Amino acid sequence: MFTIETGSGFWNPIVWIIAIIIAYLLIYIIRGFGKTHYKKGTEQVKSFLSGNPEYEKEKMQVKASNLYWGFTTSLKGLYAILKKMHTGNATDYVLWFVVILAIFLLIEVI
Amino acid sequence: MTEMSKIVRTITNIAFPLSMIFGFYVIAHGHLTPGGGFQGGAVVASACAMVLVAFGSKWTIGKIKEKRLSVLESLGAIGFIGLALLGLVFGIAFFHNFLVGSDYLFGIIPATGSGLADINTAGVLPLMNFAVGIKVIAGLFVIVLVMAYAATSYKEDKK
Amino acid sequence: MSTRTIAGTIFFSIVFAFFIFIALMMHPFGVLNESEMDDYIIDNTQEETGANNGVTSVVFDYRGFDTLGEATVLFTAVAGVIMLFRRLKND
Amino acid sequence: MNIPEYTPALIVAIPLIGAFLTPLISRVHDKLRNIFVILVLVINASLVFLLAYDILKNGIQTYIFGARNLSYPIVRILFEVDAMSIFMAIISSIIVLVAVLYSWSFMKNNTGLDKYYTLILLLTAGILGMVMTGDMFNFFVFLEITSIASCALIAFWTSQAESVEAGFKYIVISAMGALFVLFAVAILYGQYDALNIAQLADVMQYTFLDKIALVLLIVALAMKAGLVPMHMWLPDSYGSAPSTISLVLVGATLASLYGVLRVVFTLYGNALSTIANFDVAVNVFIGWFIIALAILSIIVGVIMALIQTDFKRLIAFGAVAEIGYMFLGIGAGLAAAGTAYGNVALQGGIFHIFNDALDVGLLFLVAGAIYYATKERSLNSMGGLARNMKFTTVFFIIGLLAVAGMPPMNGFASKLLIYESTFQLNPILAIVAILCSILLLAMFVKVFYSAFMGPELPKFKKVKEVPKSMLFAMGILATIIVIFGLFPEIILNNIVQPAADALLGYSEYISQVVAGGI
Amino acid sequence: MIYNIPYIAVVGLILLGMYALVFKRNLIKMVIGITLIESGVNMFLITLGYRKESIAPIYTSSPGGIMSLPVPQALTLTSIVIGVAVTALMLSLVIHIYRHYGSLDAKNVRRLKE
Repeated sequence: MFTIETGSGFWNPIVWIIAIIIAYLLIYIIRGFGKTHYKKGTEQVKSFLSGNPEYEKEKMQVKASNLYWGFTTSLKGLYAILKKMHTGNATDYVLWFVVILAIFLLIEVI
Repeated sequence: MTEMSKIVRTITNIAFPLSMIFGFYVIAHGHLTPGGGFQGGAVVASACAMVLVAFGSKWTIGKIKEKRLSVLESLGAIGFIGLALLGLVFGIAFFHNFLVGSDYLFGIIPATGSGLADINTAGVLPLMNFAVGIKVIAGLFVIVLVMAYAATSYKEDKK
Repeated sequence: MSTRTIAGTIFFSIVFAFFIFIALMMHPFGVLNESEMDDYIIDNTQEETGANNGVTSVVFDYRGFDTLGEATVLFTAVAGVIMLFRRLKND
Repeated sequence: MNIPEYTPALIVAIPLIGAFLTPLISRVHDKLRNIFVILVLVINASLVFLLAYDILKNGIQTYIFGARNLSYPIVRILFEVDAMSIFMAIISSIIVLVAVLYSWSFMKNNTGLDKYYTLILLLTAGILGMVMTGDMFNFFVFLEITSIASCALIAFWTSQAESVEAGFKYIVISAMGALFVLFAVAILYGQYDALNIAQLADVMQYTFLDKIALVLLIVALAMKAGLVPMHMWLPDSYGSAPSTISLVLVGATLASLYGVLRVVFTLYGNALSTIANFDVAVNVFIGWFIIALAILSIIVGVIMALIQTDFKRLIAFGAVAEIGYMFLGIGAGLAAAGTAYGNVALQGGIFHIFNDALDVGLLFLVAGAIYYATKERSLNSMGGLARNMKFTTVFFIIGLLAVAGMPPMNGFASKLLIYESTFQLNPILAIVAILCSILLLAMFVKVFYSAFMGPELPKFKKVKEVPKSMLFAMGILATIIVIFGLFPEIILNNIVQPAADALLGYSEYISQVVAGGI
Repeated sequence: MIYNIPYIAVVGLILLGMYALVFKRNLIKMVIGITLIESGVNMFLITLGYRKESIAPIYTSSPGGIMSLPVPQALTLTSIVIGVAVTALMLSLVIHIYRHYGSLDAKNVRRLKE
C-alpha cells in the first residue's frame, strides 16, 4: 500500500516519516544538553552589528533580486547567453521552431 | 466606421435583400447543391457587413445590439448540439441521423444515382444546416460589428 | 547581416529542401493510391444519409462531430472577441 | 455497475452545452451562472470518474458517432478511450473544477465574466476532446478549440499591455503549431486515405513521407507542450494570465504532451518497433533527441527561474523544468523501450504529469492569492506575508516541497522513478536531474524567504487572508498532493501503470477498431 | 515531376508563410504569414482529393462519371472556418497591442523578455 518498487530500490513514505520523527526527537534531546542561560527581555536578544546601530526592520529584508547573488555572478557568462536567447520577440519564437524542425528532420530522416 | 455617401447607401438598400435571399437559398439547399450552412451563413453575414460599411457602426449597433446577436448565436449552437443529442434520444447514437427513412419531415431517401433535387430528403441534415447557418450569420456578423464599433468608439474616446 | 539572419536562412533552407521533397514524393496529382474510405462514402451517401450532396453528408453526418467542433471554434472566437472588446469598469 | 456506452460522448457534450447555455443564464443572474458552471463541471468530473472506473476494469471503450452501419466504422469519427486518455481526463477535470471554484472570489470584481466562464467551459471541452478522440483530424479541431479559448483567456485583463502581448505570442505559436499538425495529418491522409489513429497505425509503412509527418507532429506538439528551446511563449503566457487561467493552461499544455505520447507510442508504435535503421532502432534516435531537449529544458528552466523577480513568471520557468522531467521520463522510456527500466521511466514520466499539474497548479493559486491580497506581482516588493496569510503560507510550503521533489510529497515518488531508471540508461542524466531538482528547491526557498519571511512591511499591515472559496480550492489541491505523497503505490498501480501499459500495448488499441473488434 | 506541380505550389505557399513569420517584423505581416500557411494547407487537402476527370461528389443532376473525394472537401471547409476564427482573434489582439504600445513592430512589442 505504501511501498513503490523502482526496479533497483524502493520508496516508502511511512518509513521516511518515522525516520524523520526519530531524527527530530534526537535533535530535541541534543538541544536539551545546551546552555539554558537565555533570558527574554534583556540585552541578550538584541542583535549585534559590530557596534553599529541597528537598521529599521523594513530595510533589513533582503530583496528577492539580491538573493543568490554569488550564484548568479559566477554564472554571468551563462546568464548573458540565456538572456540573449529570451528576446521576447515573437518572430524569434517562430525561428526556434524552424531550427528544431530542421535539426530533427536532418537527424530523423537521413 | 462612419457613414458613407448616399450612392453607396442606396445601392446597399437594393443589394442587401438580394444577397440575403441568395444566402438563405444556399442554406436551405445545402443537402442538394453545393453549399450549406457555413457557406450560406457567410453570404448573409457579408450582406450584413455591407450594411455596416455603408451605414456606419454606430447606426448599426443602434439597430441591433451585439448581446442579442450573441444570444442568437448561442441558440444556433444549442440547436445544433440539440439535434445531435436527439439522435441519441430517438436513434442509436450521438449524431445519428434519426429522421432518414422515417415518415416525418425530410424523411425520404432519394433514388440512388443521379437524379433531380428533392428538398424533402436527408433527415436532420437540412435542420442542422439551418442551425449552423443561424450560428454563422450571428457569429461572423458580431465579430465584424464588435471590431468596427470598438475602433470607432476608441477614436471618439481619444478625442 | 546579423547572426539571426544567417542562422535563419540556413535552417529555413533546410526546411525548404525537405518540403520540396515532400512535394516530389507525394503520389502524382490526380492518381490516388488509396480511396477506400471515400469510395464507401460516395457509394452510400444517398442510401445512408438521404443527401444528394456528398460533401454535406460528410460534413453533417459522417464527420458531424468535426462540424460541432468547428462551430465551437467559431463560438469560441466570437466569445473571445466580445470579451477582448468589452467595456472595462474603470473607464 | 454498468455505465451507458455513450458516456465518452457526454463527457465532451456536457461542457459544450454548458458553454452554449452560459451566456443565456448569465443574463438572469450572476450567482446562478457561477453555480451552473460549477454544477456542469461537477457532473462532468463524476462522469469522468465513472468512465475511469469502467475502463480500468473492462479495458478500452470505443464510441462511434452517428453509427448505423457498424461493419465499416472508420468512415465515422470515433472516440477511443484507453487508460492513458482517461488518466489525462481525470487530471484536467480536477484542475478545471479547482480553477472555477477559485474564480468565484478571485475574479469577482472583473467585467466580462460570462464570457470568461464560457471560455473556461469551452477550454475544458477542448482538452477532454483532445485526450479522448481516436481521430487525427478531430484531434486537430480540438487542439484549435483549446488554443483559441486559452489565447482569449490569457488576454483577459486587456488593460494590461503584457497580457495582450502574451496572448498574441501564444496565438501565433499555437496557430502555427496546429497548422503543422494539420499538414502532417494531410500527408498521412494522402497516403493511406484514413484519418483514424488505429487504422493509420495498422497500415503505417514508415515511408519517407511518414517520417516527415512524424517529425512535424512531434515538433509542433512539443512546442505546444513547452519544450526548450521552443518554450519561450510559456513563461510569457503563464506569467501574464490570471492565476486561474495559468492553472487551466497547465492542463492544456499537458494535453499537447499527451498528443506527443499518442503519436509516438500509438500512431507510430507499430512502425517504430519493427523497423531498424543503421542497426539501431529508430525509436532510439527519437528517444535520445527527446532526452537531449528534456535535459536542456530542465537546465534552462531552473537557471532562468533563479533570476526572475515576477512571482508567476518564476513559477512558469519552474513549470518548464517540470515539463523537462516528464519528457526525460518519456524519452528514456522510448530510448530503452522493451527493457524493465524503460518501463519504469515511462511510468515515472506519466506519474509526473499528474504531479506537475497539481504542484505547479497549487503554486499558481498561491501566487494568485498573494496578488488578490496585495495587488503585488514583483517579489522585490513583497515581504513578511506569512504573518497575515497563514493558510496560504502552509499551502505554499506544501507546493514548494512537492514541486522540488522533497519527500514525502508526491513529486518525490515520480522523480525517484525517473532518477533510478535514467541512471541505468546513462548516469549523467540522473545526476543532472537531481542537481536541477536541488536548484528548483533553492529557487522556491528564495520565493518563500522574500515573500513570506522577513519583517512585516508597513504597506502590508492591513493585508487579510484570502476568502474561503480560494482557500478551499487550494486546500483541495494540497490534500491531493499529500494523499498522493503518502500512498504512492495505490496511485501507481491503479492509474499510472494501466496508462503506461496502454501506451505500450498499441496492438490492443489498433485491434479495437481494425480487426472487426467492434 | 510535372504531375506534382500542385504540390509544389502548396509547399511554396507554406514556405512563403513561414518566411513572413520568421523574417518580417510587422505584426500584421505575421498574421498574413499565418493565413498563407493556412491557405497552403487547405490547398494541400483539396489537391489530395482530386481524381483525374472527376466531377464534384453531388448527385443532383450530375452528368455521371467518377467523383472526386468528398472527405478532403469537408475537412477543408472545417479548416477554413477555423482559420477565420483564428484570424479574427489575432487581429483583435493586434488592435489591442497597437493601443498599448503605439507600434506594430515586433521589436518594440516585447515587454515580456528574459
